Amino acid sequence: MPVRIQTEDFDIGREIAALRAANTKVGAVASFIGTVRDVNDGNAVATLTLEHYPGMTEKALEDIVAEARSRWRIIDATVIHRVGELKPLDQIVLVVVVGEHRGDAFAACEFLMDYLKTRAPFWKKEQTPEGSRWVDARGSDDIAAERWVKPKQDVA
Amino acid sequence: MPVRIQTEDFDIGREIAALRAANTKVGAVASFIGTVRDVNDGNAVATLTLEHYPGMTEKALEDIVAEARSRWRIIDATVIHRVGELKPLDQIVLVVVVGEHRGDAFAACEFLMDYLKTRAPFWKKEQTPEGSRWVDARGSDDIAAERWVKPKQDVA
Amino acid sequence: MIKVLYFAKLREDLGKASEELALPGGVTTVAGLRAHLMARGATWQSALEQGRALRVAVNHEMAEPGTPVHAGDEVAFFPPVTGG
Amino acid sequence: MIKVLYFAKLREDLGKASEELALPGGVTTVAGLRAHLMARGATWQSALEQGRALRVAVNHEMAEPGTPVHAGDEVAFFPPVTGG
Repeated sequence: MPVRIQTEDFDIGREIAALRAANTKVGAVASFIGTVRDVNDGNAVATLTLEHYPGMTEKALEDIVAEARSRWRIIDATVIHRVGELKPLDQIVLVVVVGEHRGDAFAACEFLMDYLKTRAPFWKKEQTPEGSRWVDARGSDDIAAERWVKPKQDVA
Repeated sequence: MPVRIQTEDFDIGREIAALRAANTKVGAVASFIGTVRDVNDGNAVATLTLEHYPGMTEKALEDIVAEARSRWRIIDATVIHRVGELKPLDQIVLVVVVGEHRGDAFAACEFLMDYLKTRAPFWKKEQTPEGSRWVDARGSDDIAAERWVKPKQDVA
Repeated sequence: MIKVLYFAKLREDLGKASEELALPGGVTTVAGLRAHLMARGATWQSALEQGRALRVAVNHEMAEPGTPVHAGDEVAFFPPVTGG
Repeated sequence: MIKVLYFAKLREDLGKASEELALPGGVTTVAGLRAHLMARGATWQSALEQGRALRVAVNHEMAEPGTPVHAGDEVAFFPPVTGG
């Protein structure tokens, strides 16, 4: 399964090994891990709670992976996103893309993260010493995702 | 040490953990592994021998890491390149970049690989059933590296 | 009947995670359903009147104000996503 | 004296990994040293006459034909790199 939503932690080495074992043509492995920082907007973060929309989340991530496969020459990909309670320094998200060559693997990996950030239904709530608050969406994430939008084709 | 040339294999999980342990501000970990494919230009590859230029290799890689640090807002980076005899499916090269945000980490990681491919003094020789041959440099690697060349600044 | 879901801050503001309701007469789109829910009172009015900061999905696909809503659909209202 | 190194296919073609030699009279640049080495005979001529497919480093830095060469320098000749 290329897409997993789980409360448990993940191991990048094991996930890369699984993708590589399935295909000996792999020459390039691009990956990304997002982690909980211990400071956000200047406030110390005690814990983070990740809520999601079961059913839609899996579909959204599978659609994003299918889109990456259609745009770049890649061999396979894994996306893991954790939900529930997380602490500072915990891992949140993992994207691994394997391909024959590095250019397509890098592009697809960055695309998956940018689209996941703006299209997959996850929400973060921070618990700080001053109380809890929902994390605001970042304009920079919308800008990052916009880069990948293809110009609309004219239909003749 | 951010740059290592070694005959031994490496463990991406351990390298990421070391970089993260050194800095709690990390929110983004971008990484790349290059591996030995079992086919190159249509020929089965038995083993690969990696030669390098001791002394210059370390300097070239350190210069590339310093250049990445000057261009992007990253926290730290590790580059490991293996030399000596390698078999199909072996890992060859690892680049890990940690930063606060993913855009800079991704860009620096891809830049490090592109520059390493064209500027670090390593040479690959393949042993195939038909004999051994030095691997030709790829024009696509020069093109990939060219993307990062800044236009020369006019000095007023 | 349709199923309506609320997530994150919206769920907290409304004190409700989901409900089933008969598709109200005259409601044929996302915009129509939103207007119908806002008419429930001040809490609903302010929670759903967040302008562009509100997102809607119909049957697990991101939707627009003009997206049709039919009996049997699952419609979800939520704030902009913040995963990753 | 200067130290001259040869790598990869060039090392094999020349049958030599390194040598120390007195900086030849009149040689002040990479291009001058290359011409001096090519004058050693057919093997050297063909190995070093690979046009742009030859790379040169002086003291561990990539060099151009016009890069100066001084006594005490380490000069390396090699094919385009193929690591990564």
